[in-house]
Formats: sequence, C-alpha cells, structure tokens
Amino acid sequence: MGARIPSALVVAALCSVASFGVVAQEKDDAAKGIEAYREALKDGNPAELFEMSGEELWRKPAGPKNVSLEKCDLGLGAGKVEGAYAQLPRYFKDTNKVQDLESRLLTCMSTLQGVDTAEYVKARFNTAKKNDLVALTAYISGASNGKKVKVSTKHPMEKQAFELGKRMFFYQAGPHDFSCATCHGEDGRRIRLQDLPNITKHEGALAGWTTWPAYRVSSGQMWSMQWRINDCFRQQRFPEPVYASDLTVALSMFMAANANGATIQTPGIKR
Amino acid sequence: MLRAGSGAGVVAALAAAGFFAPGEALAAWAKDAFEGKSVADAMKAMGATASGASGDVQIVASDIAENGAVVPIQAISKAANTQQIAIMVEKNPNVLAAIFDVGPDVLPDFTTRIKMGETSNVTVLVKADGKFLTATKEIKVTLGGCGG
Amino acid sequence: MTQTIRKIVPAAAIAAALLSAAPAANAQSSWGKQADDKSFAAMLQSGFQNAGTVTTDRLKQDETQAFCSNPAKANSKAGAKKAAEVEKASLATVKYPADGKFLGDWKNGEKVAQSGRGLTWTDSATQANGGNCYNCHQIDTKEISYGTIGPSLHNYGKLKGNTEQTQRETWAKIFNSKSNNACSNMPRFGHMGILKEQDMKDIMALLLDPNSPVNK
Amino acid sequence: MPSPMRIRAASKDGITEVRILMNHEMETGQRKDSAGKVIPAWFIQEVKASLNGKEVLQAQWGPSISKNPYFAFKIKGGKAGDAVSVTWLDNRGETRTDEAKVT
Repeated sequence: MGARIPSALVVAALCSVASFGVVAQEKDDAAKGIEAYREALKDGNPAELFEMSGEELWRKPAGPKNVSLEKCDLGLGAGKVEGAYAQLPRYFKDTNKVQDLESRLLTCMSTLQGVDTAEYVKARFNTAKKNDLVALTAYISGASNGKKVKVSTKHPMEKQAFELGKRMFFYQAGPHDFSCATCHGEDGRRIRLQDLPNITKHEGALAGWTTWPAYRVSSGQMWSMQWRINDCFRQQRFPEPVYASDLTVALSMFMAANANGATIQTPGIKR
Repeated sequence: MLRAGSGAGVVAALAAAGFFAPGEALAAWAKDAFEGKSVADAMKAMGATASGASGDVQIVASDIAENGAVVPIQAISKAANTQQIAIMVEKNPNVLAAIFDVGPDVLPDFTTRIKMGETSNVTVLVKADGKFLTATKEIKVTLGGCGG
Repeated sequence: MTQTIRKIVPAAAIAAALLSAAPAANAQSSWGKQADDKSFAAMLQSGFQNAGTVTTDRLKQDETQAFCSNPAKANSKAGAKKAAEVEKASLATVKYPADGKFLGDWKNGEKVAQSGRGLTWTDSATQANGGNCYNCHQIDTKEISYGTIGPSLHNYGKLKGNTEQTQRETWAKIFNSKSNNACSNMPRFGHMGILKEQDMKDIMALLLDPNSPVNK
Repeated sequence: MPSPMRIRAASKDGITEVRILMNHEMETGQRKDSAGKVIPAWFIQEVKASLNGKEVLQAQWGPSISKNPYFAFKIKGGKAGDAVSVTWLDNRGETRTDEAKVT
C-alpha cells in the first residue's frame, strides 16, 4: 500500500520488462478472445426468461390475502414500476428505513399479500422462494433499462446508509484478511480473467451497479444484487450476510450513489 | 440422411424418449450418433465414413470461452445443396451436440450455445450433395472465478 | 438508523469484541466523515449470521485488520509509523520449516496455486484449502487465466536466484505477507493457518525450483 | 408444465431471422448432486419450427447444448405479421410450443 514496495513487486517489474513482448502478446490475445466471447453472448440473454416469469409473479394474486403485488410502492408511487429501480435504494417513510429493491419487495409481500417474509429471508439462494424474488428483480430492473441512476443521499438515513456502506466496504476480517476493497478498490485489476470494477470510483461503481441483476452463464442462474453481495462475502471468507439486512442495503447504497448518473443496463449477462 | 442405416437406433431412440403424443410425427432422435464417444464414432453413426476439410464450412466462435458452460457457436455452410449440419466437440464425453436439417425453407446458418468440458477442437460437419465436408477450430476454455 | 436486532446472531459480545479489538476504529476523523462506531457495530451484528462451518466470530478483527480497514489513516504519516510496527510484529510470527528445507514438490505446488477452495461457508470442514494464487498472480505462463491483483511471478526464481536469503524472504512473504507490507492484499497463509507447511514448501518449489515451469 | 419460450422473429430483405430462448435445465446426466448421486440426464432432443403452419426446420440436440438454450436460424421468406411457431420435445417426453408474430 502507498509507497511501500514489496520485494515481490520489484521482481514483477523486472520480469515484466524481461519478457515483455511475449507476455503482452499472450495477454492481448486472451483479452481479445474474451471480448469476442462476451460480444457473442449479448444477443439473446436468458435473463429475458426471468423477466417474463417475474412479470407474471408481479401480476399474479398470491399469499393469504390473494392479491398481486401490482399496488406495491417501489418509491415512485403505488404500482409504478418503470424507472423505480434506477432510484433505489431510498428512504421509505412507511417503514422508516432505507430499502433496496429486494427488502422493499419483502415489505410489499408482507403488507399487501400477508406473506410471512421471514421464510423468504431464510430460504437459500437457488430455491423456489428466493428464485421468485430474483425473477421479480429481473422484471423490475428491466423496467429501468436505459434510465439514469438517480439515488438520493439527502435524507439523514440515506446519508448514514451510504457512510455505513462505505465503512463496510473497507472492513477487513476473516482468515484471508479480505475486504470488498481488496478486489474492488483499485483500477484495472482482475481475478483470473474477470475484470474487477473499482467500486470506489464512479466508472467502476457504474460497471458493477448498472449491470446487476444478471444472468450468469457459468451456473445458468439469474442473480440479484443481494445474491451477488452474498457470494462476494462467501468468497471473502466472511460469515453469511442476512438477506435484505441493513448491512446489504448500506453496501448497495454506497455502490448506487457512486454510480449516480450512469445508465441502467439491466438485466445483464455475465460469465 | 445423416441418420440413415440405423434402424435399430431409431427404435431405441423412440424408447428412450418415452412416448410421442399421437400425431406427433417427430423424426427419431439419432441415438447412436449422440452416444458416439469420439468424432469418428459419431461420424460413422451419421454415415459420414469419408469426409474432407472444406472452406465452404465456417465456424464462427471466439478463440477463448470465458466459461465452458456456454460457448456461442455459429455454423454456416456455403456448399451447394446443403442437407444437414452437425456440431461436434472432440473432448466432450458425447461428442455430438446438435444436428440441423436444412430443408428448402431455411438457410444453412445456425447459431446456438454449447457446453465444453475443457479446451477442445470443435468440428462442424456438413452434408451437401451427398458428400461430407468439415471445418475444425480449437476453442480454449478458461478457468474463472475465485473457486479456480 | 433504527436497527432491527436479530436473534440469529450470536450476540452483543461480538460488537463489543469488535470495538475493543479495533483501536483504529476509534479515531476515524482522519479520513473524513464516517459512520459512527455504535451504528456500525449494530449493523454488523444484525447483518451477519452463521452458515456452514463459518460463524460470526470471524468478524472480530485483529490489530492488523483493524489498522488496514481505514486506508486513509493507514496511508497517513502517523500510519507509516504504525505500519512499520505491524510489519515488525508480523515478521516475528513467521515460523520457518523445522527441518530447514524450504523447497517441496513444484507439481503439487501448482495444484495448490490453482485451487481457490476452502474456508467458505459452502466448503466442508474437510475441504483442503487452496492457495488462490492464480486468482491474483501470473505464475506458469501456460495458465492464461490469471489475475492481476498481485504482481506476475513468472521467472521468479530465475530473477531472484535460489539463495538461502531468497528462500527465507519468500517463505516469510507466504507465511505472513504483512511482514514486508503491513496492508498487503495477500492472505497470511501460515499465520492464519490457511495452508499447511508442506503446501507452502510446494509453492516455494513452484516459485524457486529451477525445474519449475515458472523458471523455464 | 414447462415454462414459455421467448421467440423473436424479424423479417428483412426476404429473410426472417428467428431467435429463441428456451427454458430448460439441459442436464447432461454426467453430474452428481451433493450426496454423490448422479443427476439423471434431462435435455431437449428435438426442435421443430414452422412458418404459418408449414414446417420449415427440424433439429436434434444432445445434452451438450447449454442450459436455457439459445437458438437462432434464418427462414427464406416470411413477412411482418406471419406466425412463427416453435416446438421442443425433451427426453422425458415433455413438450412445449410457443408462437410469435414476425416483425
């Protein structure tokens, strides 16, 4: 960190000079190949299948009260879906909380449909209950595609969520000493061949924030932002974050606010 | 036809597929070809005992796949009277991925996505005018993610 | 912020431990306005749960982690002095091989370097831990899927020489990376018990053995 | 019941390009579950497409086609308003048919 240069770095500098031609050439070819691969995937994103089923879930009467979610207020008024995702997370007066899309969906399921949402919080990812929530996020985020991220940090609780998220972002713990910043705190880094956005900056935050929820070709699964954060913590060797907790919302607030002004491109498609 | 001469295979395929609804006149699935463990086996099952590389067969795919679970492939034939196009992955447990019949109403140009267990040659086999033509391309499959 | 305290997390003890174990967290003013300790501790407590073999005990920071969780402070002048202390203390934790032999089998080292498994809540308790090396470093150039969080290690032994001093320094870096860079992004493989001594010897061989593909 | 497909069909210069996303696991039969038991093969074997009721395409697939398959092909002819219909049949005998209008 800073000006302290570990000896291994010096070695690296030496060898990258020594074998510059070869290494640079290989890297270019690999990067080009990956670029072509990603381009080929863009046409025909299976996330569309999840948008379809998410819309059906949104409109279908369900729960003990047998009503749909169509009257849910996602921040722009009851039933307004278009553009709502671009302005989340935000402060909601009725719950007196800052909520992201998924925590807000739980609120609507509870209040409108009479659903016991604790079961949804507890359910593992890639099981029926969580998959329903993820499909809903595919549909709702898709209805903000092309909109600009416009997240407020004006309300004191929004401001605090942002600050808490920022502090969490740098919090190191666990056997590997990882924080979010270990991987997402510098420009131009990657894990294996996967580029790592620098979320502390606008360019990086937008690359991350505006392309989730996304279909992951490696698993054939649709992932929401809550799932993305959950799996980052898993790989950080942290304990598991509680679904839709203030902690996860705070991290989303940090990312979303850093991405303000960028264009939403959801649902995305990823490795 | 690629699946010609496999009468037993047809019966087996029908059995394997459960049953077809009455009136569903779907062509039988080419079981023998799809169970081929090598390119030679699969080609033999498709009746392609003799074949040759040809510039009329094109494979459009990236040199590297970021993930082997989804590898986009476009298979195109420029050969006159193309009848069928098949996609094979040499190192997959079962090499044959797909067979497309080219009737009078479609172009010999198909795009799909296939699974690859590891870096491998991918071969597109075209039957045109009763002859078999091929093109082969290596696609590298990379490890990814933190799991390595 | 109003916090919902969930019962599923082992307890207030964690938050308390967290704060007491994190002296750096008490002086946040050096990197701008920050969330206050009380709210932050409450958020951690309600935000994490036990899963698989992983418990919320892991949220407790040691001194090094607490220091490095505040980058602005760690990079300040006062931070430089503290960093030197962390490095000195980290070096003192390094246990060198009892038999004095640093180099194992590079072929197994390659396997350990490739593996990113172990210690997550989806890993079984018996899962062998990987070194995660390729996630961040180029090593054998035959592996094109390598990360760039750390420097390339291609030709490491060729350039540094396979001397006893190199071996000791490299061992110290792997055993406790914070011994020469207080806030290195690299895990402390020996100090935190991530890798066994033999695994570390095998990785040493991957980097330093003249027959390793790294040096070919 | 199997989930619906997403079908897009667009006509340009006398060619109708059809792009389909299907909802299917495409299980290879080679994988094991967490208990070590082999997950049985389950995949689409046959795909048919028709334009205004006339069959234009047949394809046969193996388990190497990716999960949630994507498939694109080109029909000679077709114009805006025509109906493209696609049917798949899997190795369990399950089937699904969906239709889309050419744009």
